Amino acid sequence: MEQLTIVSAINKGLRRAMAADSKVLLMGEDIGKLGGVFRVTEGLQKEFSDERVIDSPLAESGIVGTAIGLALNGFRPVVEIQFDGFVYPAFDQIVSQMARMRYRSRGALSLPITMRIPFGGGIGSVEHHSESPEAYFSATPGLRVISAADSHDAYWMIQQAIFSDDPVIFLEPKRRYWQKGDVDTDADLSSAMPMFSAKVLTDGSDCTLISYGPTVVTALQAAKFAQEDGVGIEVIDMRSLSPIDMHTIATSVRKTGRVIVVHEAPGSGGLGAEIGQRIMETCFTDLKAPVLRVTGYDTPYPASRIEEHYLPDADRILDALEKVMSY
Amino acid sequence: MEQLTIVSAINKGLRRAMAADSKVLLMGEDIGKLGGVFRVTEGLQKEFSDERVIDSPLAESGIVGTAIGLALNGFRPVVEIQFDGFVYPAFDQIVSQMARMRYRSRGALSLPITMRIPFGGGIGSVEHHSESPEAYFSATPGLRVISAADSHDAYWMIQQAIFSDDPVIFLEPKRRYWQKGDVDTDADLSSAMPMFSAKVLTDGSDCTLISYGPTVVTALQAAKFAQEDGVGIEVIDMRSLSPIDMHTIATSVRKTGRVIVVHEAPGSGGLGAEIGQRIMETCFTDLKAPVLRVTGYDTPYPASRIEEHYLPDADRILDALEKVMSY
Amino acid sequence: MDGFDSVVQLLDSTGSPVIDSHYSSALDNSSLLALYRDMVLVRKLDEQATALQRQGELGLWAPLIGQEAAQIGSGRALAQRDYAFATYREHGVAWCRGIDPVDMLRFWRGTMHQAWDANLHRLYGYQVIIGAHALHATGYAMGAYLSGRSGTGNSETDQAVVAYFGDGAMSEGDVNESFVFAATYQAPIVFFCQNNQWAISEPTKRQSRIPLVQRAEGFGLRGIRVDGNDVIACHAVTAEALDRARSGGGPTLIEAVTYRMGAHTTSDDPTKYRDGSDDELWRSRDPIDRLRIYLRANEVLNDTFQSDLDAEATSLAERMRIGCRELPDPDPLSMFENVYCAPDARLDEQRSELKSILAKMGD
Amino acid sequence: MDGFDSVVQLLDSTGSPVIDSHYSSALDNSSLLALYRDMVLVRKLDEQATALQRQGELGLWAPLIGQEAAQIGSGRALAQRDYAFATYREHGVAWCRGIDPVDMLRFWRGTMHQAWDANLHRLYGYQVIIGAHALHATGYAMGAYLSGRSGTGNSETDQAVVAYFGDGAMSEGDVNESFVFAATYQAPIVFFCQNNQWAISEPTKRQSRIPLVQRAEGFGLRGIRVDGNDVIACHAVTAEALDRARSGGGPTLIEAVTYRMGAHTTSDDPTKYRDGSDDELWRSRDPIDRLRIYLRANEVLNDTFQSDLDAEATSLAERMRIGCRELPDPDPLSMFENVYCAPDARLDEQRSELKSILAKMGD
Ligand SMILES: Cc1ncc(C[n+]2csc(CCOP(=O)(O)OP(=O)(O)O)c2C)c(N)n1
Ligand SMILES: Cc1ncc(C[n+]2csc(CCOP(=O)(O)OP(=O)(O)O)c2C)c(N)n1
Ligand SMILES: [Mg+2]
Ligand SMILES: [Mg+2]
Repeated sequence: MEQLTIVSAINKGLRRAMAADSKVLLMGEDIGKLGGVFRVTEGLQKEFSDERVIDSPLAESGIVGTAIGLALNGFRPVVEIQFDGFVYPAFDQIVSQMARMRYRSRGALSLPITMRIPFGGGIGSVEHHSESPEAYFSATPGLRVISAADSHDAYWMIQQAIFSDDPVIFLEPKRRYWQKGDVDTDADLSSAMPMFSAKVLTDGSDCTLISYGPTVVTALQAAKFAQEDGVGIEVIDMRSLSPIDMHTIATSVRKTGRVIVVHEAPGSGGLGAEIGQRIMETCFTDLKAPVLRVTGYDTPYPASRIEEHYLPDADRILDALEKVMSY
Repeated sequence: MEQLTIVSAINKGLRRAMAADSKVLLMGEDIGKLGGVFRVTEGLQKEFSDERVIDSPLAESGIVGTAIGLALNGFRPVVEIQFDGFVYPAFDQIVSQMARMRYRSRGALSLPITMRIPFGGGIGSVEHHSESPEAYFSATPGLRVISAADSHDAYWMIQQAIFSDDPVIFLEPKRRYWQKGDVDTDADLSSAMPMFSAKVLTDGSDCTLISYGPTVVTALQAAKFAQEDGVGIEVIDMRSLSPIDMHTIATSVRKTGRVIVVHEAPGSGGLGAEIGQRIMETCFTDLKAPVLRVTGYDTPYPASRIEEHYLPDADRILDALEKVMSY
Repeated sequence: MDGFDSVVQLLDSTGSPVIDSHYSSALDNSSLLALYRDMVLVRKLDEQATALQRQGELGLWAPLIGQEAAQIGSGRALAQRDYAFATYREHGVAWCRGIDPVDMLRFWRGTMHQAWDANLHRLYGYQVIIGAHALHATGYAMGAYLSGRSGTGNSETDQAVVAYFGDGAMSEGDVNESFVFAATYQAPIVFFCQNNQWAISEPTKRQSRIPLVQRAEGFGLRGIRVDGNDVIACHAVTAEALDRARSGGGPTLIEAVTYRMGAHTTSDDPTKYRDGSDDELWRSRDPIDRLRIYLRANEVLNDTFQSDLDAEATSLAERMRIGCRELPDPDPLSMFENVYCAPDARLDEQRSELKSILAKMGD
Repeated sequence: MDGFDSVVQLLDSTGSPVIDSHYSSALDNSSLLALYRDMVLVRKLDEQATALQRQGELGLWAPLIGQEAAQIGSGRALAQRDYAFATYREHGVAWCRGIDPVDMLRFWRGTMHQAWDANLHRLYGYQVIIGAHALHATGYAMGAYLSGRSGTGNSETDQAVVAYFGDGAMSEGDVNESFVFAATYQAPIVFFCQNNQWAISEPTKRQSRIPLVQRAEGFGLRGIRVDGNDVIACHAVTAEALDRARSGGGPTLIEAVTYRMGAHTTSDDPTKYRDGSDDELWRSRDPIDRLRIYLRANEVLNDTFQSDLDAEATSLAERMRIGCRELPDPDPLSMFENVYCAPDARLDEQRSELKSILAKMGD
C-alpha cells in the first residue's frame, strides 16, 4: 500500500503500462521535459526517451489524428489534452474517426487509444479551464468514457484504459488531483475491479446518490450529513460513464426507490438525463419519487470568483434529498 | 397559399430575409452558382451578388470562425454546412466561441448567426451523410437549436432564426426536403408561431408522441394506425430542441399520462433522455408508464442498405405504444 | 505545361517525350504498357460504375475520369510495403493496391463502409471527411519510423506512406496540421494532392490564389508540381519522393495538375457552375491518349495488345455488372457488431429488439 | 539580428540606428519618448500583476516581459478605427487600446471573462483558445471590406484588423485556415505573430523547422520578419502592413522575433525545460534598454523625464494594487445573465433556485 495523490497514481500507472508494453507511447503538449502542466507525466520522458514521450506541436486535431495513425500502425497511444476546454478542436477526429474505425472496418482495425483529459472546475482558473465535456463523448457510439475519483482507481483504471482495444476517454478530476489515497501498487492488473463497473461506496436504504469524478467527494460529504440526520444514503461512484453499469445502479434503486444524480456539467443534456431516463425505463414501479439532478447550471462556466455557486455542493444535494424524501 | 417543398420554402425564406435586411449574408461551400448540393440557395447569388452569397474555402472551422467575425462586424451570417457529418471540424468555434460570445462579453456582443445543417438519414448515402448531431448542440448553453418538419415551418422558422440575436442551429430534415406543403408566404413574420413553441399536431388522450424534424411524419403515421385501433395519440412536433417547450409537453402528458419520444439519433445520450427526465421531474405523479424512447440504435450510422432497420418506423413506435399501454 | 508554372512533364499532351533537367523515366516499354493497361481499365471501371449508378444499382459514385495518370502513375510507384490513405475518388489507386473493383462498389452501393482489408492491401478505405486521413497517414508514417520500419537505410524494407487528397482539401485545418506534424517529425510521408481544378463547384482559386505546391515551402516540406495527366512524370516524381521519404529524407508535397473531366459525383450537375469551355482543352490533354500516341509511335503498342485490352475491359465491366447486382445486403443485425471490441449490454438489448422485429416481419 | 535571417531592424541591441533598405522610421523624438514611456509603464504593469498573483490576489497572470517592443510598436501603429484581436498575453496592446490596467486584472482575478467594451476600445477581450480569434479577426476584416469601411481608397477612414498570436499558435488548424480565408478574400488584415521562442515548454522548432514567416509565402500572403525587440522597427513594419491592408493591398503576416523573458504564466516553472543559457543573451537585447540608450545618447531623454516616468510607474503600480483588491466579486446571480438575448424559462428556474440558496445562506 502506498499513499499517493491522484497525479502520482496516474503517473505510476502510466509508467507501469509503458514498462509492460513497448508499444505504449505518450503524446501531447508539454508532456516531455515539463511533465505536463499538472506534472502527470513527470519523469517519464527521461525514463523512456523522447520517442515514447513525445511533445507535440500545438494542434489538438493533429494530436488525435496522428495518434489514430500511430494506433493503426500498432502503437497504443496515450494522448494528453492539456485542459478540458482544449479538446474541441479535435472533436471531428474523435467522433468521426476515432469512434468509428472499428465499426467501419467491421472489426479489422481497432484503435487502442487513451485520451487523458483533466476535467471540471473548482480551481479558480480562467475561461476554458473548467469544462465538463463528458456528455458529448458518452453520447457517441464507439467511445468509452471513464473517470477515476480516487488514487486507487486512477492507478488501475489508467492501465485498464491503455490496454483496452477500444478508444477510451479518461477523465481526470482536476480539482482532486492532489487528494491522497491508498493504492495497492503490487497487485496484478487482471485482479483490478472491472473498468466498466460502478462502485457502491456507502450503504443506505433511503436514497441512492449517483456521481462520478470530482463530485464523488461532494456526494460522500452530503451522505455523511444525511446519515447524521438518520437518512441512509447509498453513494455510487459510476466510474464508467459509457457504458453505464445499470446493474449496480438498478440494484440500489430497487432498494431505495429514490435517486439523485450529481455532476458538474450543465444539467440539460448532461449525463444525469440519460441516467434518470434509464432508471425510469428500468425501475419505473420501484421509484417513489422522480430522479432528481444536482448539477452545474445551464450556463457556460462562470467567472471563477463565483464558481463555488455554480458547482454542486453538499447543501444543494441535501435540498434535493429533502425533495425526494417528501414524495 | 403556395404549395412548396421544404427546399423551396427555405429558399424563399432566405430570399425574403435577404431582401428585408442588407446585413443578411450567406456563406458556405458551393452555395453560389451551384446553389448548394441540395439547391437550397439556388438563384440567390445571382439575385443578391457574390458579396452576399459567398462561396467559402473548404474549411468548416473557417466558415464558422469567420462568420463570428462578420457577426461582430454587424452582419447576420447564415452559414450552410453541406451535410451533418461535416460540422464537427467547426465544433470548437461553435461551442467555445459562438455559444459564449454574448455570455463572456456580458451582453455587449451578440452573434446573430444561423447555421443551416441538413441532417438525418434515409437518403441512401455513404458514410457521414446521415448524422443526427442535435444532442451535442442542445446540450450546449448559449446555442439555440430548432428544426422544421414541414414547409410552412421551414419558411417561417428560417426567418425567425436569421432575425434572432442568439446563434441558432437550424436543422433541416434532409430526407423530407422534397415533401410539399402549404405555405402562406404573404403573412407577416411577427404573426408566425413563436420559434420556441412546440406544436400539437393531433389530439388524443391515451399517449403523447413527441418528435421533431424528419420523424414527425413517422410519428403521424404511427398515430394514424393507433387511432384506427382506437388508441388516441397526441403528436407533438417539438420544433425547438433548445429550449424545450415544457409547457406544451407537460400539458399533454398531464392529460395522457403516457409518453413516447421518437428521434433518429442514437438513444443513449440523445435528446429523448433529456425530454424523458424533464417529464419525470415535472409530471412524476401523472405518469402511468415510463417515458419510452424509439430512436436510432447506439451505433454509428450503418451502411445505407440496412438504414431502414436503423431508423425508427411506425412499427417500432406501435411496439412501444403497446408497452406503455400495458402499464 | 500550358497555363501552369514549373510543372514537371516527361510526356507532353501530343505524346512527345520531354526532357526534364532533374527527372527521367526509369520505366521500360513493358512497364509503360502496363501503365497504359491500368489506365484503360480504370477508365472502363469508372464508366461502368457510373452506368451502374444511373441504373439505380449504386447510391452514388465519384468518377475519376481525367485523373487516371495521376492515380496510376503514383499508385504504381508505391512498393507493396508502403501504405496509402485516400479519398473517395482514388479508384485508380485502389486498383493499383489490388482491390477487386466489385469490392470498391460495396461502399457506393451502401453495403459496407469499408470493403477491403486495409492492412492486407496496405490501403486504408475510402475516406469521406475531407482531409481527416492526412493526419492518420502522418501518424502512420511517424509510427513507421518509430518502430524501425523506415529510415533505417535498408532500401528493401524501409517504408513510406502516401496521403491522397484534392485541391479543396488544402484549405482544411487537418491537412495543414498534417504538414506541421510531418515537418516537425520528418515523417516518411508523401502528400499527393490531385489538383483537378475543382472542389465540387468551386475552382481552385477559391482555395488559393497561388499554386498549391507553394504551400510546401511554407511548412518546410519539399514541393513538386507535376503534370498530373502525364503518367510517366507522375510515376517518376512519386517514386523519387517515396525513396526520399523511406530513406529518412523527409516529407514531400506533390501537386499533380489535372482535371476532373466528369461530374463531382453522380449527384452533381457541373453545367450549373462551369460552362464547358475548359473541357475541350483538357480533352486534348487526355492522360490516356497521349500515352497511346507515344506507344503507337514507338511501336510498343500493337493492335493485338489493344484489342486484347479492349476485350479485357469489356469483361471487367461485365464482371462488375454481375458482381454489383450480386453483392449481398448486409444482415441487419450486423449493424450492432464492432461498435466495440468488448461486449456491450445495451447493444445486446437493442440487437434482441431488432431481432424480434425482424422475426415478426418474417412471419 | 544574431542567429535570425533577414530580420528588419532599425535600432540594434546596442541602441544604434540601423539602415534598412526598405523601412525607415517615421517617428519624431516625442513619439519615440512616448513609446519609451509606454514600454516602461507596461513592464511595470506586468511586474505589478505578477506580484499581485504571488500575493494571492489573482488566480493567474501571463507575463509579457521581454515582449514590450513587439506589443507597443505594433499597438501604437494601429489607428483608433482599426480593430485588434489578441491572446491572453497582449497587455501591452490592451494598454495601447486604452484599457485601464485594473480592468485587465478582472479576467485574471476571475471576476469577469471579458472586462472591457470591445467595440468601444476596438480590441476584443483576452482569448484563451489558441488561434480561434484569428478566424474572428479574418471575418471581421472581410466584413470591413464588404461594408465599405476598408479598401475604398480613403486613407482617413479605411480600416484594418490585427490578429495577435504566438509561435505555438502557428500549428493550429484555425490559424492556417485564417491564412486561407484572408488570402482568398484579400481581407484587410495583419497577422502579428510574436515568436517568443517558446510555447510553454516547447521551443519554436517543435512547431516549425523553418522560420515561421515563410508560412506566409505558402498561402500567398506577404511575410515580414522583424526584430520584435526593436520598437521602432515593429512600429514601421506594422504601420506599413496596416496601410497596405486598409488600401486593399491584401493581408500580411508579420513574425516578430522576440523572447519570453519570464515564465509562461505564474503557474509555470521554466527551469523545468530551459536552462537559462539564452536568458542572458536576450537580456542583452532588452527592448527597453536599447531605446533608453538611444534616447539618452541623442539627448531626447533627460533625467527629469525619467524620474517623472519612474514616479508615474510607481503610482500606476499603486493604483493597480488598490484597484485590484477593490474589484468587486460578481453577483452570483449574474451567472444566469446573457446566456441568451431572449428570456429562458429554464434559466429563470435555476436563478430562483440559487437565489433561495443564497437567501438561506444569508440567514
Ligand atoms: C469535412 C468535409 N467537408 C465537406 C465535405 C463535402 N465535400 C465532399 S467532396 C468536396 C469537394 C472536395 O474537393 P477536392 O478536395 O478538390 O477533391 P475532389 O472532389 O476534387 O477530388 C466537398 C466540399 C466533406 N466530404 N467533408
Ligand atoms: C486550443 C488550445 N490548446 C492548448 C492551450 C494551452 N496553452 C495555453 S498557452 C499555450 C502555448 C501558446 O504558445 P504561443 O502560441 O507561442 O503563445 P505564447 O504563450 O508564447 O505567447 C498552450 C499550449 C490553449 N490555451 N488552447
Ligand atoms: Mg478537386
Ligand atoms: Mg510563444
